[in-house]
Amino acid sequence: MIDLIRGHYVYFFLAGLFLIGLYAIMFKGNLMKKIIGMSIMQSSVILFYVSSAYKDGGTVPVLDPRRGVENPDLYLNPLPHCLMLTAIVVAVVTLGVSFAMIIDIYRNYETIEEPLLLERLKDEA
Amino acid sequence: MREASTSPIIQVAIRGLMPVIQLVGLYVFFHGHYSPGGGFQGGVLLAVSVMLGRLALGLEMSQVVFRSGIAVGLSAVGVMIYAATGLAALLGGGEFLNYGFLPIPGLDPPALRNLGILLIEAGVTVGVMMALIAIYDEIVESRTESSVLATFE
Amino acid sequence: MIGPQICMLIPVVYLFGALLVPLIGWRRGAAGWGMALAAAAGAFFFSLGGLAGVLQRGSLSYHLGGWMPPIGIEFVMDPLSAFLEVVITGIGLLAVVYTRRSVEHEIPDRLMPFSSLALLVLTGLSGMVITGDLFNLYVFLEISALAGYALIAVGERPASYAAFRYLGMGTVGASFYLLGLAFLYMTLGTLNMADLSRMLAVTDVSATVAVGLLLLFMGAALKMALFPMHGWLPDAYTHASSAATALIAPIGTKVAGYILIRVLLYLLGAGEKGSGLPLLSLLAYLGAAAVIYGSILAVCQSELKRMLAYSSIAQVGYIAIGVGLNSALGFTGAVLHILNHACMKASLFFVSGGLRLRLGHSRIPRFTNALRRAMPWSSAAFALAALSMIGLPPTAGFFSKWYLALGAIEQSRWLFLGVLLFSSLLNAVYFFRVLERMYLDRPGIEPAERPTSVARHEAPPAMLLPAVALSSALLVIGLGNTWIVDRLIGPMIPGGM
Amino acid sequence: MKTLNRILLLALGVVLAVAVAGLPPRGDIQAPSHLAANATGAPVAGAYYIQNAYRHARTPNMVTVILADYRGFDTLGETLVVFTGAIAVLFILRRRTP
Amino acid sequence: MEESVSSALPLFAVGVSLAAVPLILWSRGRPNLREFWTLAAAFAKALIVLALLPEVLAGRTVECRLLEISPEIALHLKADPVGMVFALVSSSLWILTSFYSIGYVRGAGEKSQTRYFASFAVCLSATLGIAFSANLLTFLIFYEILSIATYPLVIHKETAEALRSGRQYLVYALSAGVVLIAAVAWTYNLSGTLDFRPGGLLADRAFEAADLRVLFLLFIAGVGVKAGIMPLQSWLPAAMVAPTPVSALLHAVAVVKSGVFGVIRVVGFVFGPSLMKTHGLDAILAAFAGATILFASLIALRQDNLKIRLAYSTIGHLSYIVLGMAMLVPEAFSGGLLHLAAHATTKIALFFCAGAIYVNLHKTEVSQLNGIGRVMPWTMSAFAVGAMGLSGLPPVNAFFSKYALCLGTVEAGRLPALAVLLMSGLLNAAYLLPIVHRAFFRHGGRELEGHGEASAWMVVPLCVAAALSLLLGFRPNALVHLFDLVLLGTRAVFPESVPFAGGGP
Amino acid sequence: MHWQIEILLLVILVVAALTALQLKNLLAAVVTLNIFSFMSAALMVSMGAIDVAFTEAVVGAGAVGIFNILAIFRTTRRTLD
Repeated sequence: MIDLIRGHYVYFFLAGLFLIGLYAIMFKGNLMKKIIGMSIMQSSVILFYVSSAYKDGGTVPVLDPRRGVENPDLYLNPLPHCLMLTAIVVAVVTLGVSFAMIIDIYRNYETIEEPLLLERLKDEA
Repeated sequence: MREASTSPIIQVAIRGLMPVIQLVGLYVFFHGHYSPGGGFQGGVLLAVSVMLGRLALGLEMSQVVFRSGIAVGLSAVGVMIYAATGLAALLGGGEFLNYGFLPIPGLDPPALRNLGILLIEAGVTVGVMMALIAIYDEIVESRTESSVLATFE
Repeated sequence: MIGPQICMLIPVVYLFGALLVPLIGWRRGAAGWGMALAAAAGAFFFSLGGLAGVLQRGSLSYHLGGWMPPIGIEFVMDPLSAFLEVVITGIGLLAVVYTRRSVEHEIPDRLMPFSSLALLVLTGLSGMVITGDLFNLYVFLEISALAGYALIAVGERPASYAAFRYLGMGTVGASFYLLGLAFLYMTLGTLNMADLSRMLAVTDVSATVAVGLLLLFMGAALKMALFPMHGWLPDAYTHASSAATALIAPIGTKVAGYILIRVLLYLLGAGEKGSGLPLLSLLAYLGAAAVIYGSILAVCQSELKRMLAYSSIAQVGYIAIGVGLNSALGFTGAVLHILNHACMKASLFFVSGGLRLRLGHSRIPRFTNALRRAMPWSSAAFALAALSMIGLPPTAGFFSKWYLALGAIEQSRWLFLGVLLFSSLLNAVYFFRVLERMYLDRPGIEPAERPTSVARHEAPPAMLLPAVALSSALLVIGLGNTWIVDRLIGPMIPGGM
Repeated sequence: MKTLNRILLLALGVVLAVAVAGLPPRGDIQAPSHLAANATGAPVAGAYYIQNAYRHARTPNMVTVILADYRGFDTLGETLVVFTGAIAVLFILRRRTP
Repeated sequence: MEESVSSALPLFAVGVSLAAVPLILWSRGRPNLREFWTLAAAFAKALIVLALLPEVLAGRTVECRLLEISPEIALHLKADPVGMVFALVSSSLWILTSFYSIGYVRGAGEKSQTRYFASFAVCLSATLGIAFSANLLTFLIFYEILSIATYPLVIHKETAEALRSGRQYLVYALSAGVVLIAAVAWTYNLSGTLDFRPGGLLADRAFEAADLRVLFLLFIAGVGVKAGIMPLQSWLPAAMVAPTPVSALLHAVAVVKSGVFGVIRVVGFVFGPSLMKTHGLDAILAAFAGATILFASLIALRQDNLKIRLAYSTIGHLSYIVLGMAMLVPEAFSGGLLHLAAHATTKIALFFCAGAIYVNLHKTEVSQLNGIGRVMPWTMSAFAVGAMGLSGLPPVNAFFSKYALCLGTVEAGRLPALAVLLMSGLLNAAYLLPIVHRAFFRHGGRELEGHGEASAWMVVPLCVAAALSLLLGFRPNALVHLFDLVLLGTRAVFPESVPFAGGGP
Repeated sequence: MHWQIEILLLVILVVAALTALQLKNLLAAVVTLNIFSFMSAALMVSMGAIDVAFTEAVVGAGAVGIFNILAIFRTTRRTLD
């Protein structure tokens, strides 16, 4: 049990964060809050990868001439880091596009609260 | 936003900050081979410096620094630099993006790769910087109903 | 001589096209559109070449940057992806031809970004199909998704809200996908599909791997709008511009279906490993629910595009059922239906866009039989595609249903057989409703109110021809389906079936 | 509907917890993604990168090498995503000022 | 195994009317030209079918294998004796109907005539396709095409009633198609082939009895809708809103006979008599058919609308054929085939008469027909011939088919079936002959004055139909060797026995 | 690596996430989100992912921060939940 917690506590926290983000997307009425939820969810996935790259006794994946590169155990796994750079960029851009959308929504309906918005949509239809 | 900020503190702070951020951005980009950083981070920093300029100087003045219409096109150019590097490798006889085959004489494959990485990082920097600026500009310049800005006090 | 580089050329051609569009079309949108057309045509050409190459020499594999697969990214063109590439690029080409007039009419002044985004969607979709690396797939997925959100966001007034919901769901789906991929990567240590499937073959499927696969499944299902994760689709398709719908609806959800096929049948391997997990059954049951739900709701709609959107939900269900049957016949039916439905839906949406251009609306209750005289070819294309949707022989739609039915019977899955057949009746109900209005007099209208002569007012050729071409293709596909099934689909049936 | 969603969320939480508990412990150098070769004998990317990045590209920062070279197409895609974002925002918000 | 000849003729027979469709559509502005195409196609079709006849009579089948439409299943046309009977009947009657249609639509001033003729041509193609299908999938395809092509004809008037009937028709037809798809797919799964084989493609295999029974019910439900087997018949009276030529050809010959022909194929060529007997499937079929005959005749008695009365009569007579199939003896089988032809000629004559009366006098109800025999003597004489035939009176051809059917019921030892046939003969007489009586022996009202016969376009075809009925009654083998064909077909299905060993008609 | 610091950071992350979702003032919410992002960057540093951390910091503080505020400027600052 202790081993499980020691080896996995970060993962549990991050799974929790993922759920918090998902919760916000599902249940929050304000579109901005949904976007915040989205950010949280994406961050949790990013952290997930990053923590998976960790090795006990490893150092940052930049060549250290004193250590050499023969033993890969001396460096953290660089692959997840690289992947997450991409994921962060994607997250940012998604955010930018979603902002454009809520600005457009606000321009058309003068609200970004989902319940109000649905009401106005129904009135319009 | 659209108008220049009226607060002198912001004016001065941002004007002082802009070149520093730009310098850091360029450093981050060029030093990406050795330390954390690279094209994307450099691009974001450069973009942020321009955005801060926009915030401080207002829409009209900042056009002198950087005209907003050309950002998207330049962003395409940035990505194109990247893709063209890949294509050049293809024409040099290797696979797409295989920098070892870049048609530049006198360099061994590792050096070519080093150079290739620099080239594409440059592409990324330009692409990201311009794209972010474009997003900013579009958000700021898009027409709004008059009532919208009034809600923000 | 068709080398493996042809795999890489398809997305790269789209990519260059998308980049050149803003540069060329900055002042004049039409020039950008011309660039898009050229790129789409080029990609179609290359995908045909790729298909020919795959038929001649088996799977093609291209190592980007010259790195061997587990190290670098690999593009793989096997029969399945070559086939889907042709579908995507073909529909993409027709859609690009179609968009110009439609965009100029519905969302003026935005032809340039539209063309660029259209190519970006196609880049993403074609890349997803062709890549052999699961993370690279995610990147392509995001490219196509982002461009898709944007395309959906412009149209009628509620479009941006519909697109926002699409974006929310899409982001959740992508996050699920990424998280699932993290689980797989952490337990199996690789991102390459071929490598991963070899690893799965030698290791036990642990709970973590199962959950990872489940998350991939959910991510793909969200993108695919599989019931009950379809919430974003009807609004998105209804309110977006016709051109955007015509581009995204026929191929967008299918490519998500492709991910499911890849993950569930190829990665996991059909047969005993696959049947150990209940994912395939789950897929089939969700598909059945989707078929019934989508069909019933389609019957209730009065807006043509919305009806088509619900029908899309149902049709995706067919594909899900076919994949979930986990048999060669079901798989054949599913893949054939991907092609058929792409053609049918594209044709139907093309026509609905033409109606919006000429009539200014696409509300079913307001159709009159003046349509058949004003727009005879559009009406005919619509009718043919509708008959195919219902599944009447000898159109293509019949044959995918035929294979699915054979698959269901083979496994004695009577429920799915019943669902398939019942839904074609429902399809008939909602399509004949439209056809009746298009072709027949409405009783109850005084003869005096009837238009005596209706001027021919057909959609412009660029919008009409794609629809007519696709509708006629349905007949060709239907009659030539054996060739497709034997030569194209046969080689892609996963081992173990 | 809302309750159903809550139940689904909870179920997802349980599923995630189970899955997470089955992952290799964090920091374990024996985790499959950190090994030099996997069960089928194929090289594992992470270790290969560490050992070869400098040799191949004379660049000490391994992440940069992976980003730009080994997985260069990912990064091209990433840049394209950024570009997509720019075009998307342009498309959504552009209104010709009258 | 039977000999077969490869030839494209069956394909031409199917395709010739399809080829006429674009021509008809193209010449929509010129009615004369348009109808020329229809007639040309009709004659061409009949000639092609006749050209097939010698080979088939010589005991060879004429095959035309087109492209494969599903692995190992081709779009395959084959002219065998049974198919030839149906093809001959429908193609020859199309000529009559074409002439009649021209008179009818012009006389009644129908709109959308182009659509009418085009749909008609498609229907005929599909009918011939059904007749010549060599396997179940081909059959299914043409069956569905026929369903759809008939729809525009049913709703032709585009009134609210027509639309309602059209919807009803579609629901029935498409449901049937769906059920048939299931049945065909299942058959394929069970046997690995779909090729029709005399004696049954499922015959020499072992199956679960329950499976087989469900499969059979699916088939019967699939083809039974078109064949008007109760309780699936209600679309047929409703579809009588269509113009009379449509009712005449499609609802007396093409569409409903396709259903019955489907039953023949299912009984003789899919399941086969022996398999049906072992699993007791014949009893199911016979029960449905018998009930349908009685109920349809009873309901027909109460109808006042002439066309609807004829429609119920059609339902009854279709089930004669089905009942014949269910007997599983050669005599009844040939009787059924003969009745397929006999009912076609007689019923088409009756419908033509009803249409002529409508166009000429605008009368649709039986009760309005007093005395019209004096105004339209030719028409009503033809009607009398048809009515006699359907009542089972000699010397009309339907007498012989009915006789053969009765013979078959005795042979099979199913006396209830015999009783049903005889009773229904009486009922038929009871609802048809009074019309003749009314027409000739009662005095009509004043409004009949000044009216004569309908146009020759209509009267000649209906007289020809009646004459044909009589001719075939005297000489069953006249003109097209119908009787020989029937015998050939029967022998193929029942190889051991010789039908009419005790002397046929 | 110090697990105490890590747990502290993780708890801050969760708290920041929940706070950002609860705040009625959107401006405050996005600022809290910036804190969240900064803390996650710190966590990444503690796990040795300096590249990612740097990117996250640049993006979270720079681009996303500006976009967030911009979006709130263009829409509204208050929220019902």
